Amino acid sequence: MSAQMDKRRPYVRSMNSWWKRDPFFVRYMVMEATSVLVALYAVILLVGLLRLSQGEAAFNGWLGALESGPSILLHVLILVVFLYHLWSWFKVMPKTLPMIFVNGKKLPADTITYTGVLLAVVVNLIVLIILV
Amino acid sequence: MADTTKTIEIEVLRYRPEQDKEPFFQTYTVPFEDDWSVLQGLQYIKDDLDGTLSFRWSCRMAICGSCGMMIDGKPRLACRTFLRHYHPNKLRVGPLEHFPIERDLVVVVEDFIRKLESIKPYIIPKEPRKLEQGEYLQTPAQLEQFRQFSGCINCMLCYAACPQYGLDSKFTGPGVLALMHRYNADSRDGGRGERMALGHSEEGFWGCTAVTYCSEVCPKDVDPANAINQNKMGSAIDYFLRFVAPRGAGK
Amino acid sequence: MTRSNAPLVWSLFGAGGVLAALVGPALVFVTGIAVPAGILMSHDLMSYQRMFGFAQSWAGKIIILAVIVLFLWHAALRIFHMLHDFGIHPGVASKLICFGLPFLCTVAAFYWVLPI
Amino acid sequence: MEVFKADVAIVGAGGTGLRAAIAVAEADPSLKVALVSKVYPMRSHTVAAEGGAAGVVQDHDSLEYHFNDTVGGGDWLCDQDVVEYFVAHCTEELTQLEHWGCPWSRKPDGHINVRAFGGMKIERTWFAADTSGFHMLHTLFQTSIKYPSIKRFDEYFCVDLVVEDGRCQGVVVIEVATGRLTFIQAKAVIMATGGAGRVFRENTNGGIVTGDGMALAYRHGVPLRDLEFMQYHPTCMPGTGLLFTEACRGEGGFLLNKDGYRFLQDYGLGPAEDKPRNKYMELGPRDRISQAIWHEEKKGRTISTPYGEVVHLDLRHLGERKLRERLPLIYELAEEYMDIDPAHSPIPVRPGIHYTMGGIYAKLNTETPLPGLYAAGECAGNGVHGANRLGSNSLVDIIVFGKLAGVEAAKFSKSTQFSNPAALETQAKAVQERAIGLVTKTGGKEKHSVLRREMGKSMENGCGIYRTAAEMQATCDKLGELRERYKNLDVEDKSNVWNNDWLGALEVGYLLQVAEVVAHSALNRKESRGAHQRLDGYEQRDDANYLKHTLAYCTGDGPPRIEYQDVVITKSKPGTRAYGAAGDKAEQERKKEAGHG
Ligand SMILES: Cc1cc2nc3c(=O)[nH]c(=O)nc-3n(C[C@H](O)[C@H](O)[C@H](O)COP(=O)(O)OP(=O)(O)OC[C@H]3O[C@@H](n4cnc5c(N)ncnc54)[C@H](O)[C@@H]3O)c2cc1C
Ligand code: SF4
Ligand code: F3S
Ligand code: FES
Repeated sequence: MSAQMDKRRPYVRSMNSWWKRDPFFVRYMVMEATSVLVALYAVILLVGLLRLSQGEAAFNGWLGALESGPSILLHVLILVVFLYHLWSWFKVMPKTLPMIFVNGKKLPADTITYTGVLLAVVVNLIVLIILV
Repeated sequence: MADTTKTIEIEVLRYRPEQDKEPFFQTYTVPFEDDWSVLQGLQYIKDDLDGTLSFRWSCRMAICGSCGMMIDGKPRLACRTFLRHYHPNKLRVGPLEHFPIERDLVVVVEDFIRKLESIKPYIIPKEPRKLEQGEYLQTPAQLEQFRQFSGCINCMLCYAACPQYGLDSKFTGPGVLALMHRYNADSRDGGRGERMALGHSEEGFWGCTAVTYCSEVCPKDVDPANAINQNKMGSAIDYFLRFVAPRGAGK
Repeated sequence: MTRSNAPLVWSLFGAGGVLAALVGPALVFVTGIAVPAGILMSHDLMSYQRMFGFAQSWAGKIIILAVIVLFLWHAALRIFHMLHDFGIHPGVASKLICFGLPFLCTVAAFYWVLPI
Repeated sequence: MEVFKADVAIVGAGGTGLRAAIAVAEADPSLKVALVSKVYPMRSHTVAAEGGAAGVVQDHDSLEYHFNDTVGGGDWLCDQDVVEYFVAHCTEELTQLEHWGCPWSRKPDGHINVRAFGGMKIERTWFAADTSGFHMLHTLFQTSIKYPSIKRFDEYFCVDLVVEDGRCQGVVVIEVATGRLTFIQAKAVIMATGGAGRVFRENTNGGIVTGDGMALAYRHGVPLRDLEFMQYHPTCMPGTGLLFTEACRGEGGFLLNKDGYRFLQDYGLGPAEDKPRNKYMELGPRDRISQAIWHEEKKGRTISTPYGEVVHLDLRHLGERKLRERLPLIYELAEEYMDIDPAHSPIPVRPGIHYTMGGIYAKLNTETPLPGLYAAGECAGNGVHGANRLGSNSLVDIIVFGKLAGVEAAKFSKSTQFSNPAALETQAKAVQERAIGLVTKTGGKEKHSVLRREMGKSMENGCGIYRTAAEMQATCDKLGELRERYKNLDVEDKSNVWNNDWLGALEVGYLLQVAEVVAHSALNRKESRGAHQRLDGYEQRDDANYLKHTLAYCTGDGPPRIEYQDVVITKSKPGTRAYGAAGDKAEQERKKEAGHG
């Protein structure tokens, strides 16, 4: 009977470009991809730090580079990415917190997301105000 | 029965291991009523057009978990998805993603079952209790801590949704990890320590990258993404606490 | 089951993610757009003197390190996952790139900021 | 052919089979259990049960009340010794499930909560929202994983029993994934294959509820008992037959006719009050309510839809919040399947076949007349439900008698030896050839889907809520014809891997046999009792002639031979079965009488 066993021939599908299959995955990948610009921004700051430690001339060179058109454009892009990060971070937040019960009812995911977003907006504004 | 005037084209992924080298789409034209589910469409095909089409089903009411399949690319229960939502377009039906295809719309689920068995999905009593002592007391609030996670019908839609499972099937996956959390979170249970070795591993919570599509497709609002990700913080704390207090919490 | 070491990077990832959401947009706006372009804010805000003074204080050092290091590690884990998602499975090479580089940058950041 | 040796083989892994398997494992861990199911255990139809399971817990309730409700509800066709055992063990078994983790709904103080159910005098139905069966099944399945002695055969389809030396010694099964047959040699076999609701067209049952175990036992000479009693559930979704649980009414739902009138008050179930009252109105028993709907239809007071006449199940006054909390599945069914928001519109419903009261003849201790064969759960006719089962009695039936079957089969298997496999294997091989022959045979003309449809329709015509001799006879004739046509079957799919065209054909074979027993048992019972109601001069219960169980025996290739057997009466003399105010009166009179006597 083992001959019959061989008739079972499970077919395994490929995972190639799986992330194109569903808009949900595309959104997920975009969220993951924000990291590239986050990393870039961190590196820009790191270079700034290096320049700072090397003295005024070096630092001013770095500042100068920041003032260039392409740099400003790049930072606009980075800003957009950070804003998307902000949104997507709190969108996922309800999944990462233990369930919260208020008066015996589970706190809805949206409430958590919007509270988070609101908090982030406020903190960002405070940072801005302090800096100005 | 009402007059049947509408028809819809259903493209079904066929694969018969004894004769087909690889899967292909076959199109059937199905007359339908407005309240027909995709499952009813498939049953029509099986009964009236092509008896060789294989798929799993039983309850027809979204509770037995048999009829999960990809419907226009989304993991769904065929018995709870309605043809009218696709008409007048055609509709594509395929077996659940990320599982090997056994035949037609039937996938091999042994891996899922093995995983389910591996997490000790039963009460390991905190305090043993005799039947004569009656039930354990459990307040509605304590019940709420795990009730949602106990609603899993093992339909595996979340597995078809989770790319991490698709990329590496060693990952225990959303549904089963939610079940693990269900027992850990039950006030009657004291078995968390025994289950967490898996939880702390790469095959456990850490195999998840928080894609969260699993929760999106779950037909029973189990929210497996939450069951997994709310455990990451605890698992991380435990990771570091180990060094401070080697016989620390939860093992 | 072997215990995953993921919590090491994951903790930094999480902290970085929170920080990036809470202060990231404001920082990017100030350091990359407003100050350089002179919109709403003056160039002075990021003058060498101010920045140097800032980096001299302990609070300043901590803030600088937190932002750079945590942002980096936040990104590192995601990039690591992305490689995996594109079918490059976690191996020595991808770990070296994803975690080795941020580690070097972290060391460098400390090395540069502490003497200031 | 592959042979697997087990001390106990269990066919069916629904609530019954799983509970039995655990019982064997707990009785003696050295006993090897083979647990066979044609679907993964958690797909078994126990999963669909919504409302709950009965067990006496409240102080003002008693076993005697539960006994009286069950026996009266069964129109005195229950074997009272069986019912006594049953009610005495319900609560203990439900508590056992609680200990195993079943998420029963709770009261604020942490104790089990209970709800009202039709035909029950006191609230005693344990529930887990409206997915009680789902939670019971998953709890049992997951708990069974703890026991290494239980070897599961998931997606193995049982094609026959092997009987030798006058005792049942195993089963032959098909592995669905490969089409390969295996002989499971066993010292004892438990049938736990569930009901046969699929002999009818419009029903609440899953596609797998095809009476397989009943037909298999029947073929081997075990009589099927009381199969004419097929329960109609009054509140089903038109068309699909999907169930709206009785708990809808337990929570306070109303049944309205087309004039918005609570018509049950016209059928001896009144008076109508706003609050649900046990055994009154909507909380009357299923047979009575289904019959009332039938009468309303005849009076032209129902609502016409493309799927036939309906009445309204009105839950609006319960409010969305309560509905979402207590009846979430019902809410979802109405919204998704019918596009109706039950908090704002009434739900159209009509009666559909729901439960098989009869089944494989088994005694109190679950043994059948065939030594080594046990039967429990919905496939068994052990006399606990009589002529009409009360809602929430079945989910306890399956665990109380599932456990008992496990204990008894374990005992039996220890008292006996494996016999020489050679003789058994010859038999098993013959079974294999027959099963495979069904596929390989060519030249047939009949499609099993066609036979199934004709059967379902004919059963509805002849064996519906009300029956007449002429219609039943027509159905018997039709079923005889289908039996002949089945011989000329053509199975389209000839492959081995996951060939459920083949399994479907086998199932239709089982269905046809069971249907024939239902129809002939019905035709022969010349009275009206419980779910068996006649309109042709036998409208009354006839205790003189028919306070008896029907036993249907297989006669080979022909209709069954019908015999009768006395009902076991211990303490409840057959009385008038009345509900509503009339029921209270009848009970008072009975008490008075008992006081005098
Ligand atoms: C919609 C619905 C709602 C209900 N609600 C309630 C309720 O609220 N309260 C209540 O008390 N009762 C209720 N019932 C009734 C109750 O659920 C059933 O009577 C009970 O679950 C039957 O359990 P079982 O274990 O006997 O059979 P099932 O759960 O049907 O299991 C049968 C098993 O046998 C296996 N099997 C069958 N044939 C074969 C074969 N040939 N080979 C291998 N395996 C086979 C199947 O795979 C399955 O595992 C409800 C029923 C339905 C349909
Ligand atoms: S978690 Fe949801 S999607 Fe996953 S198996 Fe369970 S019910 Fe299905
Ligand atoms: S989709 Fe997969 S990656 Fe995690 S959140 Fe869900 S398990
Ligand atoms: S048939 Fe049971 S879930 Fe669809």
